[in-house]
Amino acid sequence: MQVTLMQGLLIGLFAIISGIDFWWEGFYIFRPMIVCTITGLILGNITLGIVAAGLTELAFAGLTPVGGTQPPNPIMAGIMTVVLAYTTGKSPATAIGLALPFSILMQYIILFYYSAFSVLTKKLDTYAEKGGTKRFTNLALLPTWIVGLTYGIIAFLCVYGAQGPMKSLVNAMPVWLSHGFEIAGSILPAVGFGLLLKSMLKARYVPYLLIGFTAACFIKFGNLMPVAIIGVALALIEYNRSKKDAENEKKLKTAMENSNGGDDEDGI
Amino acid sequence: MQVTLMQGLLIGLFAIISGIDFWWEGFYIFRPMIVCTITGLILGNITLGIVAAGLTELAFAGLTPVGGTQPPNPIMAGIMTVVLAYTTGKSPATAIGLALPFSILMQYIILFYYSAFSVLTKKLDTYAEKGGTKRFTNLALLPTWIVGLTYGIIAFLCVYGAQGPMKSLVNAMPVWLSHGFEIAGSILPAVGFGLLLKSMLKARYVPYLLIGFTAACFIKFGNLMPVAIIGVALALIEYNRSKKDAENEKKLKTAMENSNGGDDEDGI
Amino acid sequence: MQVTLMQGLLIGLFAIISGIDFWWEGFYIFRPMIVCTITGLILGNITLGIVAAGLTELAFAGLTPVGGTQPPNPIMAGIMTVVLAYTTGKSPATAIGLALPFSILMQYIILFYYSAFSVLTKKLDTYAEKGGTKRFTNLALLPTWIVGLTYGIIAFLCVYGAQGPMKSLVNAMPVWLSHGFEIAGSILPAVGFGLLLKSMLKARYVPYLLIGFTAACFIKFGNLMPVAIIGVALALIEYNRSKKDAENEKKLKTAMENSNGGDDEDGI
Amino acid sequence: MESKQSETPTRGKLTKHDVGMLGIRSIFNQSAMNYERMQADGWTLAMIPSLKKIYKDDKKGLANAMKSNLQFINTNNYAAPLLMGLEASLEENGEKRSTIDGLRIALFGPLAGIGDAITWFTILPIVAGITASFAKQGSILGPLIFFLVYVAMFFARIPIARLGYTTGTKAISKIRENSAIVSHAASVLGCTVIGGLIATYVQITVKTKIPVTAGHTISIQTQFFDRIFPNILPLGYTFLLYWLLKKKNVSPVMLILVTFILAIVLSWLGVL
Amino acid sequence: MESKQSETPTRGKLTKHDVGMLGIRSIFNQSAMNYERMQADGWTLAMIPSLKKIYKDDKKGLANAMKSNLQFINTNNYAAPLLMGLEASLEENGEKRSTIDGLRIALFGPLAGIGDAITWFTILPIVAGITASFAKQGSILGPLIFFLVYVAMFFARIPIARLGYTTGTKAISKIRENSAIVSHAASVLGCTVIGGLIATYVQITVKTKIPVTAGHTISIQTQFFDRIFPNILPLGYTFLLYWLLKKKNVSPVMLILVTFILAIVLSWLGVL
Amino acid sequence: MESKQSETPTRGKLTKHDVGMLGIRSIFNQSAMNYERMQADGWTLAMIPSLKKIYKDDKKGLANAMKSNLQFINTNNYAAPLLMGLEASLEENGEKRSTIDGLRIALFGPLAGIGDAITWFTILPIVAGITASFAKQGSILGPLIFFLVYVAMFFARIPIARLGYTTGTKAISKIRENSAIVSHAASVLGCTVIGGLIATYVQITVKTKIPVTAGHTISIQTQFFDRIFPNILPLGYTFLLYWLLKKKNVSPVMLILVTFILAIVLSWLGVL
Ligand SMILES: OC[C@H]1O[C@H](O)[C@@H](O)[C@@H](O)[C@@H]1O
Ligand SMILES: OC[C@H]1O[C@H](O)[C@@H](O)[C@@H](O)[C@@H]1O
Ligand SMILES: OC[C@H]1O[C@H](O)[C@@H](O)[C@@H](O)[C@@H]1O
Repeated sequence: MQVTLMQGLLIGLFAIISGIDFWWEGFYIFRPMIVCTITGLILGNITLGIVAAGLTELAFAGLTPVGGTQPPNPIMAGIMTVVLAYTTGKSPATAIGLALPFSILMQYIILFYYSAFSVLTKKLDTYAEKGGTKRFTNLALLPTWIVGLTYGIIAFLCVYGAQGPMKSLVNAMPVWLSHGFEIAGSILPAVGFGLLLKSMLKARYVPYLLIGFTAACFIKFGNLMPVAIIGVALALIEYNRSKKDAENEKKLKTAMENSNGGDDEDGI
Repeated sequence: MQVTLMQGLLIGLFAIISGIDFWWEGFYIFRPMIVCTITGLILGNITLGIVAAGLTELAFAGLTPVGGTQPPNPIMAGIMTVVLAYTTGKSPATAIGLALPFSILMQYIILFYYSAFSVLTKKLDTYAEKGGTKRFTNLALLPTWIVGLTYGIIAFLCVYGAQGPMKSLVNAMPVWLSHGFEIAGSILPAVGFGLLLKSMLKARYVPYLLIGFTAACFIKFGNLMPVAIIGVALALIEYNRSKKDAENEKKLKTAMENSNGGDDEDGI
Repeated sequence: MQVTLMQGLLIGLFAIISGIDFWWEGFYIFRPMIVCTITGLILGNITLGIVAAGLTELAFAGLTPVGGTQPPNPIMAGIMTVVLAYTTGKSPATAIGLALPFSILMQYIILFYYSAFSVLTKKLDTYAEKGGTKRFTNLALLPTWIVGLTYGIIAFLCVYGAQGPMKSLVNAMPVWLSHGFEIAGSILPAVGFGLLLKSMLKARYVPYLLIGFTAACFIKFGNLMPVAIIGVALALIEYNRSKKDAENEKKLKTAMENSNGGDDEDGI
Repeated sequence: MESKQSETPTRGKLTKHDVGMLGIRSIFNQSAMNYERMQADGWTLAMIPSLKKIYKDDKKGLANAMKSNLQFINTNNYAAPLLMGLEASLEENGEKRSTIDGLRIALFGPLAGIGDAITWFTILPIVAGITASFAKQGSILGPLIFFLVYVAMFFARIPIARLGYTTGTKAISKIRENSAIVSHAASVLGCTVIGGLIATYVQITVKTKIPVTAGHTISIQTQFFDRIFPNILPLGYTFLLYWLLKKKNVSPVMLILVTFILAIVLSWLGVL
Repeated sequence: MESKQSETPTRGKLTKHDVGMLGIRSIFNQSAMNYERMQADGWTLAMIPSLKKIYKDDKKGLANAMKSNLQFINTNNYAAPLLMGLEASLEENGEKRSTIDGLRIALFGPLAGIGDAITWFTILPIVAGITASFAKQGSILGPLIFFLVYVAMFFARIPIARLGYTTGTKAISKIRENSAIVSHAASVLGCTVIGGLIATYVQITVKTKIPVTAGHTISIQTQFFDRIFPNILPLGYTFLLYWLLKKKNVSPVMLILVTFILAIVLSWLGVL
Repeated sequence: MESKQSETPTRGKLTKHDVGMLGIRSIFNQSAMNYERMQADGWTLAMIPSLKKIYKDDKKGLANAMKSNLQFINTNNYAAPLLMGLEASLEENGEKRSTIDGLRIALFGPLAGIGDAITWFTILPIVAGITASFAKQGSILGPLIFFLVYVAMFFARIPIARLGYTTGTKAISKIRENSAIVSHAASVLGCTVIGGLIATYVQITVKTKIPVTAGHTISIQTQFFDRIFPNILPLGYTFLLYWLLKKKNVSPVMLILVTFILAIVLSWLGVL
């Protein structure tokens, strides 16, 4: 099957919208569950879209942008999975693998933008210093429009403009390369967690990290709830304890102040 | 097989004894393990009684009166399981289901008594105020005799007096109704636990509730020992800690008192 | 197959070396993994040795000398497993069982030495009091040489000197006896743990013992890491807490000292 | 000390036998069970001989003690003798009424939680499980062992009562000081086990399946609730009841009734 | 108090509607995401109308506040409105700049950990898992439920912002006092869940097998690493990255690149 | 400080090489192992060169130190160099005898528990498990890796001793202050792992089956003990031994003998 120009344009438009949604993390229409469904709808085969939505969503379940990392792009993955299944007639499950390079291409572009947009910070500082809210707003929104446009163009090109070449490129990609990307995707969350730890981990929190890790290793369950609940319990215990400590310290301080202290040099 | 008058009377007598035992929670001869065995003995088929005892005891394992709730009655369940298996020739396993309505009937009666006996409290107050121990004793024991008698009558009627009608009533009961009772039985402990929590749960104990719940969800074991041992460990840790806190506070208080305090208004 | 005189002597020599290694717990060449391999090498069938090494090492995995206990001896077990498999042609797995009596024989001898060497302590005290480091050293090393020699002699005798009688003795041993030894081996660690607890367990550590025990009961894993990591987490939490307590107490002490205390008799 | 002596000039002393009998009498704890104040009447009944001996001719004091004991109480029946023994020792020693009543009220809840967990939810399933293995094969050993265990449990009330009494006698000053700590630790244990009880003994399983395509359905229970957290419905329902009991002052009978009706209706609808 | 009044004589007051709009505007949080200071620019953008209303004609104060908000921040996007609401209430009340900035900086890390665990690693897998069951069978219910959940999540930003705001307003003195405690408890929770995240979401599996004899091989993963501790490689790699980020000041982009190259090379070598 | 100087005017200083050699000499720790004071004699033997260098011509001090070292000690052999290094640094610094001896005595027990858990019960099973996979298929890699690991472990005694020494040198004042805290934390860890060890390494399985009817039997182990709590017999037996050792002062040899006899008799009776 072929993708028509109209279909290509519509998909490009949807890519702009969902691209901005992903950039903002707004309504989560950037997840494959929605992307695939809408793409299927545009291509006139919504059932294909929905089935692909289920499969692709699960495949991308662990691939998140936490801690400022970028996973393989879910929008391009969603779009191309449906498009490739539609054009090549392959099953959606196979199409997920074929769509991966497109997904990774977009991932790189966003990574590049993360670095590139750093150049705006100086200018924004100047505006802020002058309290120029109008110009600040315009400049701070600029990246969003750039990103949105990029999504539109890339999506249109991949879907419509370069159907033939893309197909052959996909077929030419060696297994070890795509497998490498796949692996990278499942290791990448480590960067995000490393960043989070950088801003949170102090020596006194190491025991809790160990407890969470060990609990997750040995409690077999489909989500993080059990670990989270253990964490809530431990946090509440610590909260009550610290509060009590704080009260005591206050009392102690009062006591120390009252004892009009000449020898205060011993106190810590 | 038919139940003779003599057998009916003997079962009634045993119902009085075990009924009072259940009311008092004394020797646990009210559990199906004993009730079925004795009923079997009276009916002259002790092996039937023992086999039914094993099955019914397990079926009623979780049905307890904790926190002042009333589960489906184990005595009537035990008696009727054996009697119905004996008279209808059905297997004990089937008979358990048929006995359920009798069990629930008795449950209701006890629930009614729980409410009804509230009327005695005023009178007992009066006796207590006058230190009238004799009259207090007599009145405080009255409910026991009423309950015992009720058990005897109901058991005799169900076993002997109303063999025929009971059988047809049992057969007429729709599945959804008996299934409904069954379900209610397995939800009812929640009331008991709610009552216990009402008298125990403060904000600072929430973490322990969560830990116990999560532990029980993921530790697969036939009884509550593992959770109880975790609870003991946590309680001991808290005990040692609180003791240390109390000592420190005492020291602190001494210190504050010694610092002959004019500015005490800051202390808490 | 027969063991030649030369081979017997070489095994005896190796028994001296690995015996001293076990006495000192130095290089762990006393473990069946090494003992079996070397014995196989000496007998000219290293593959047999290596295979036996894997099997015997696993069989002796839990048999350790912790807390000053003595397990069935791994050196004699290793040597005799290979020797018996070599001479009788039985499989290494069977030979492990046949080697057990030799292993237990050596265990007894070491147990005897543990008691016997107590006689040296008085003499060593005297040397120490006089600061006689030379004589102290010589005497303190004596047990090592005695033990080493014993290993050599016993090993040579069992391997070469008493091949025939040993074989018949082994065959005559009733199953319940060797099974009894086996059982004893798997209960014996309890003595070591009892000794450790004797020197560590106070009331306040009971909760941690319970947590470790329960965790190990329900976490299925091949080594103690999970429990150890939970232990590390708990120890760190307690460490941080105790440190905070100590600081507070220090402050409190300062406060109490400053309040030039006439009424100190109330303080604890 | 002097002030106490003058207050209670004639307090009697319980013998070891008296305290043992108190343990036996704890059997009366539920003799007048009712929804207004649960075991309070039976509790007082059990205490009467001890109180009489302690207060001797002090009619006023006895009446006072009886009245105070008639406050709402509901605890586990094997924990009751412990608390009774403790109370007896405090009464004997002439502690203040507020201390005695305070301690009883602080402890009955946690002791109920712990006691229920031990007796109803640990000992009973163990004994039932083991003896049922025998009984199901027709062996008399099943009911026999069961009976012997619970006879022993009954007579355990004697040493339990004595334990409560001696703890009280030996450590009255400590208890007064530590009552907050003991009740705190007991609550920690109690709440932990109640958490476990909720997960184990409350069972709600939704049967509804949503048809998605011809021949395919999706189970609300296994594919929805069980994926969020195991036993999430029991936890939720228990907390709903707790909230109704605590904040809305709904009576337990009401909740039992509603639970029954709900169960039957939902069974009829095929939801449960 | 007086000193504050004089300092900030004309602080404006936000209405309930303003705070709700602040929640909606929190959507701008990532509008200028970049590696230098992550969400700082978007964060400030979201805060602008609130700040303008609070500082009214105080141009100087507004400029000051905007500049302070332009410091590095990176938090979860559903936690952001909470923190924004909190900050707004502190600004409104004329708290010291150092208190406001200190609190924001102390909380964004823990809130990122907790928020990610809740939204990315608990809600998303639950919702994805459940709706995928529908979708895989072609039912439109799958994407529909998914969409509705996340629309609801979006509008939850409004009450979340209000929660942050009222917490701040009601409890400013408490928060100042307790900020250390709250951030401590939040870090405990955060670190526990990150421990769990590492075990669950970082996956490294060595494929290499060592041939020992003809026909027999030994797997490095299952017979070596898995016998030491489950997920030991993910833990080790995450700690390596943490160490590089914290002690060696390596940039995250660098680490992402290296991870990619490593993954591809090791895939090519057949190790991963 | 002055007072110390005058007390120990001539204390020598150990070089890095000396401390390394102390680590190597820790191999002598069990050279005269006996039931009266376990490793004490070997411990002293290992310490001799260090003590000689520290006390130089102070014959009296040396003799004193040697005698003090001859007190009962029994610790893990990889923890020994740590403790030896620590002790050496304290001796060198002229700490009070009571501080030195107190610290050694406080730490050897917890270190034994932790060290055993790490070396005997974690490293050994891991190494044995992995290398046995190779060996069972006849590969020389099995014994080879095993040997190399333990050679490395042996030489680890050098850095371990140095670690103990520098910890001591750098932190003598801290250690004196914190010794109670360190030993407390060590005991927490130690007791946790011993709890795990009991569950894992003590094995008692009752074989007796009770016949109930023709052809049907009930297993005491699986249908009785295992239903109460897993590993309840090992826990019980260990506590029995603990009690005998602690309260009844029974000697370990005695307990080993009794255990052996019991095991053989019960094997003969078919109980175990
Ligand atoms: O980890 C915190 C935070 O980091 C980035 O800013 C984004 O990926 C968010 O989705 C995430 O919540
Ligand atoms: O829950 C406490 C207590 O409640 C009721 O009084 C009875 O059902 C007892 O069996 C139970 O122990
Ligand atoms: O348990 C401490 C210690 O006890 C004995 O001394 C030896 O068996 C060592 O191997 C062990 O580490």
